[in-house]
Amino acid sequence: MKATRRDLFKFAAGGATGLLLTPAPWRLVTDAALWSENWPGIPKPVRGELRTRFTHCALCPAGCAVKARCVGDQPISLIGLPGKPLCAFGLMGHQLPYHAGRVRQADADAVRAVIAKRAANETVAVLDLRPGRTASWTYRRAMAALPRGVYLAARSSVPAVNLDAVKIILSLGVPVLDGWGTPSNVQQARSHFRLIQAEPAESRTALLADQWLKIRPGTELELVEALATGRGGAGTGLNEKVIASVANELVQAGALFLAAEESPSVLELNRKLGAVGKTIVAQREAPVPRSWKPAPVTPINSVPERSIGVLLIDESAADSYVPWSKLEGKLAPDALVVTFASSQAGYGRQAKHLLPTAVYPESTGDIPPAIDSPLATFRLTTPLVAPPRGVVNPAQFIGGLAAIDAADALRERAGAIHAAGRGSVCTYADGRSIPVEDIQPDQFWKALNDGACWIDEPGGKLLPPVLRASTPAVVALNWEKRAARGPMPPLVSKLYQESNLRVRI
Amino acid sequence: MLMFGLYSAGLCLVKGLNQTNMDNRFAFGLWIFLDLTVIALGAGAFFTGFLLYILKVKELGAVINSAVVIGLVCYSGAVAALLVDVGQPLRFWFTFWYPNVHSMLTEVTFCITCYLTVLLIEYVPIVLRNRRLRQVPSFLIFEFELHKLVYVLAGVGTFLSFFHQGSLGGLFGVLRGHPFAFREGLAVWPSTFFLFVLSAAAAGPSFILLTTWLVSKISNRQLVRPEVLPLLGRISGMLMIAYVLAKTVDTLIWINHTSPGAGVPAWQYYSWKPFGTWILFAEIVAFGLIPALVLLTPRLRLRSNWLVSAAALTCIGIALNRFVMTLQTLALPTLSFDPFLSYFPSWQETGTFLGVVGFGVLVYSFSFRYLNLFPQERDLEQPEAAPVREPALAGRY
Amino acid sequence: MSARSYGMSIDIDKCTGCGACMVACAVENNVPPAPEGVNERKGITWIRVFRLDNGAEGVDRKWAFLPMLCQQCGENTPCVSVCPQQAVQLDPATGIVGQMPERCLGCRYCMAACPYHARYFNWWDPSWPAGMEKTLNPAVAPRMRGVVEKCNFCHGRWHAAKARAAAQGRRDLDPADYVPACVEACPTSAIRFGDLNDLENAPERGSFRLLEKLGTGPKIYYQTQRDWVREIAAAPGGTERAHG
Amino acid sequence: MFPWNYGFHWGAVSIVFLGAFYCVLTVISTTLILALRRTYRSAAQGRADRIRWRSEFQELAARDRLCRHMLSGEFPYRECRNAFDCRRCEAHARILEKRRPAAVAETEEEVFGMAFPLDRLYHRGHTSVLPQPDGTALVELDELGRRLIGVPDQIALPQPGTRLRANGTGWRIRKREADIRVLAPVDGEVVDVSPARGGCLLVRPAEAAFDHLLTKSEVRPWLLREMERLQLALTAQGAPTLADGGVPVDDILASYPSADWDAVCSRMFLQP
Repeated sequence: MKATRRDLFKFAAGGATGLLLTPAPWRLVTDAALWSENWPGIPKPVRGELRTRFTHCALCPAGCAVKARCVGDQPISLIGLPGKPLCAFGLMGHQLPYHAGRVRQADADAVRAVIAKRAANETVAVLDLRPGRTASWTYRRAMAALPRGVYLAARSSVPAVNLDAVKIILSLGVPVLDGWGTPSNVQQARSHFRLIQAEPAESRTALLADQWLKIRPGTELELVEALATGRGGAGTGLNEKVIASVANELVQAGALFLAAEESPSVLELNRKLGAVGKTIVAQREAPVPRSWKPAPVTPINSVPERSIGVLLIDESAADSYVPWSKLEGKLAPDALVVTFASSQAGYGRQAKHLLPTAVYPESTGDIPPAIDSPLATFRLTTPLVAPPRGVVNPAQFIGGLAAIDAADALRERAGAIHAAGRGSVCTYADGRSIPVEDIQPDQFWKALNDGACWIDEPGGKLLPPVLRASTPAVVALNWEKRAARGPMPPLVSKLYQESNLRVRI
Repeated sequence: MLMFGLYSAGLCLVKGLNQTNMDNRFAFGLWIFLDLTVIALGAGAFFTGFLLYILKVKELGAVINSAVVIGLVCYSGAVAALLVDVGQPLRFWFTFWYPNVHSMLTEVTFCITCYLTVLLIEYVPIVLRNRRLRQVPSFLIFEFELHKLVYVLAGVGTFLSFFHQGSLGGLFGVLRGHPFAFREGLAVWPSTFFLFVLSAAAAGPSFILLTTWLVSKISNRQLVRPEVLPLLGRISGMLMIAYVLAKTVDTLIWINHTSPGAGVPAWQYYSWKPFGTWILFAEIVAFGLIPALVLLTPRLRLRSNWLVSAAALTCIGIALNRFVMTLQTLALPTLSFDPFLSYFPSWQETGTFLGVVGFGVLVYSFSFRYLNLFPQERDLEQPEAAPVREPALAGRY
Repeated sequence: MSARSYGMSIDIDKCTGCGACMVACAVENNVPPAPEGVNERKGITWIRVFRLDNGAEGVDRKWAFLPMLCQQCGENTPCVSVCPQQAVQLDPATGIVGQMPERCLGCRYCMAACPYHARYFNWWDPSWPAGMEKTLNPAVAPRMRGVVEKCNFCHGRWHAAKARAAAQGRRDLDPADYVPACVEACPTSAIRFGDLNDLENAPERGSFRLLEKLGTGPKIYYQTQRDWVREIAAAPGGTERAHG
Repeated sequence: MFPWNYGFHWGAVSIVFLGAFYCVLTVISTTLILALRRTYRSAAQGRADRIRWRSEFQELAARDRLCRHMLSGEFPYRECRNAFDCRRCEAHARILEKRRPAAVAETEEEVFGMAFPLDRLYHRGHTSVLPQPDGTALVELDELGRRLIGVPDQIALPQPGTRLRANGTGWRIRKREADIRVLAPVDGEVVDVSPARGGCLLVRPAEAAFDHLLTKSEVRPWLLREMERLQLALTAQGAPTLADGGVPVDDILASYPSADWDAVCSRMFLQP
């Protein structure tokens, strides 16, 4: 017994020492370390040839030019052009297709069949949340073709702002410094305009503005009245002195008014202050083919109650929203609501069907001129990555309802622009700017697809915007509102979650 | 409790440290605090050994075994907690492979591992003295021979302990980024280095005193001669008073020179509730000076309840000091625009903590049950029977 | 190549707190989006924009935004000396404090040492939504769980610039060739980057550094014309109007 | 850690630090190796028994280590320093010279009704030695020892020719759970063995010096002491005290079935 036990120990000890002399243990620890270095589940970034491609950011109406660094065909980072930087959200645009709440599958054909059946004898309405696109024109043509088609635009009249001429801005809750205009333009102009923000909430713009008028919620128009007439305004919660001094300032500087909701009185005041025609002008659109027969833009307020049988909402690119409460009343009792979106966040909650759409930078389309560009522009956003199977192109879908083939709409319009022969096209790859007449149509089209922007020539006087009846759209969303309503790239967690730079609403 | 501890630790190892409530500001939490405290309390092992084998204070032979076991328990517990605490436990050996000799943590790691081995070796004879094991002659002889060499180990242990106890203090003393903890010092070591050595040496005997008292209460047996505990108390008291004095001087220098030098007036630290100046007072006076004085007053020292409570106060004082050094340091903001943070350990952390404690208790009680931790115990058994008379031949002597 | 000392000068008054730098940084350096339930205390943002306010209430309240990143301390760098295994090193050639994640033990001692809280620990396994890993930057390796990481002035870009310089037979790299992602992305060009030894990058007069008195020699300089901002930013040790 | 590791640079600090580290390592390892070598050496020299006795003697409670001369009242208090081996004890030698021959000419002590014939010498491990005319000596358990064990379950006697060492293992007895090593009273060589009466050996002593064993007048006080210890051991087992004055029954175990006999015997046969 004793002997064996001792032998056992001897053996163990000898074995241990022997093992230490063999490379085995060292090898083992080294391997352990290596394993801990490429921990399971850590993706290996794909290497490959680096390429640069250009497109336009479709996240907001600013439509900034984008320079994409790609490995093969996969963009790995986006950046603006020199002097035309992107905002935080534009920088992560290439990751938008991977956002968590994305809807990918739906039975488009079934939905199409249902709509087609009802379209025969019911009112079909399209709600366009980003008017002025070629897609918008497709909708208008389709609605014109349908027996009882109605085209609803979130914003009826789209005024443009001539920032260069602006000396002072009084903004009624417009996020001037947070997702309103083209970041670079606003940034450059910021040095020469004074910003007065009238807003109940403590928004970023309010706190970065030169002056913040903390008014009571819903008293924007009262403030306008008070400024216009010099009377009243007690309801806003501001004292008369403040209002008087502001009014005084405005009169002297010939200020510009911006309103979150379009209203006649605001435009009226702008006109009174001489802003209209100088700093606030009519939005100009790029030429469209004469063959296109559009339906008129129907203001939502003038739609009869409970008349809409089928409501199609294009959320694939949304700059402004019509509150659901305003839409609800217009719907017939058994109305069919279909929304084209990539996530449930927006109207998806109320719609019966949600048809998944491609998101930037998968989608193909054009971006209407930015609010701060008085000149007409034409810019394409071209897919940097291929859209997943099963996504629907809203323009082609709705065009299809009226037997309109919208597949080539963009190209047709580009043709029309080229035919008009005005303006010039500046290509981003080489930064050159060529007059349209010096270049062939197909070169023009190719240039636009490789990242170029057509800009109308400055000539011609700036027309005052046509005033239409007010529409209840909520325009000019700041990024917090966008984040709440629409899809956002996963990395927004850096801004909203991992730091308290921004506050999710 | 042990199971729960293992489960929590397992969670932290498998799922990662997101299980804890630590964060980027509170990079250290309950565990580091635990380690520092436990190691300070475990200092009894080296200090008793030092006194007994190097300075030949024979009376301490009564508690040396118990001291060694306590030391072993504390250190192994601390190392276990550390292994859970680091993000990549598989890489523990990197510290030995690529040591950055300027880092206090390197020093700590090296010393603690060495000292743990020393403690293990010192523990071997105690184990081998078990009656059953002693039946094996080779064990018997080995124990005997090893015991003759134990003073060498005691010497090494003292050396190692001195350095890692100090380095543990250094850990925070060198944090230039935290004016609250940063101290200038002698040579390469900040003053906290020496303060920690002193405080650990002071706390060690107190903790042994405490455990001995506790064990004898629980087992209601008399384990050591009555004069031993007061002796421990006296040693602890003398060191404690020295520590308190040193600490006071250091604090004054810090308040008037070091901290303003870093651009922060010292009052600012204490403007953050709940860490008012009371914590400074508690640390130095309530849990420092008072027990020291009690332990140094012979009359009080001989009253066991005074003695024990003073020892307890000392231990609490040291724990408080470690708490201040670890958690308060991290809680205080350094930049003007970062907030004062508070931190509360998650149940996984607490579980691991309890697990370590449970492990300690288990090992100690097993050792107490099967090994002879208190050699004097046999001598102190009181015969309950009446002295034997011998009726037949009574009055013969 | 002559020894450089790269640094930044940040104009607080220009910063609008848009967060472009934070996003660009995360994109460039393959920092994953946060898992559920992560807050600003456990998140990973190599550069983080802090929000200061002047403490006033209502309409008088003003904001300032202060981008905070690793300050690349040049003198007795707190994190370098404490790392037990040389996972943090100050590169004498560039003055950049480098972090080696594959060497890091995850003891977080460096985080405790950093007065700027500019170091971040991987509390979670890095994970990207399905498909998003395709968008990772091949120049930077993602970090594993349980290690510390921080800003290194886009080291990948520095290597690339060196490679280009070498390819063109230049010994020195062209300043325009090496620009960190945050600098490139800043819409208001509030962040300037360069070799502090060069005259054009030398910090302007009146610019200050954070916690200068600690004597860690940070290489990030800040400017502001607003007194309250300077007062808050320059003051060490936390104030009541802390805004995390 | 090693000069060839990445990131290693020679510097005062690293040299000092690593130097210290390696010193510590060497010290620890040499200590261990030394201990092991000595272990093997002493094991080879078969000094196990001596060492065991030494360490066990240290383990004995102080009151079990009393000097025989204290028992016989020549010292007020004195603990034995030579592990009950009076042959090297100069104090013992001195006392023997001073001591006048014992007046009492009794042939037998009778303690608690146990007979301890004085023609033999007693070892404190409860063995007795009866020198034989032919120079050998008869070694067996004494009365108390025998009564403690009663009828042994099993006896392991050494082979004739085995060398015994004083205070080393004489023979082993199993009784109930108790495994008792009976300490050999003398150095010598076993000539003959018999299992009778709890085992007895015929031993040829190495030298005929028996003065480390108890004789004549020392026997009674020692035995009284032993009875005390026995009682203490029994009471420690929670057994009722010895029937006062009553002569212990023949088989003490039988009368204390509950007692942990291992503990009692180990106490009485001096093996903690």
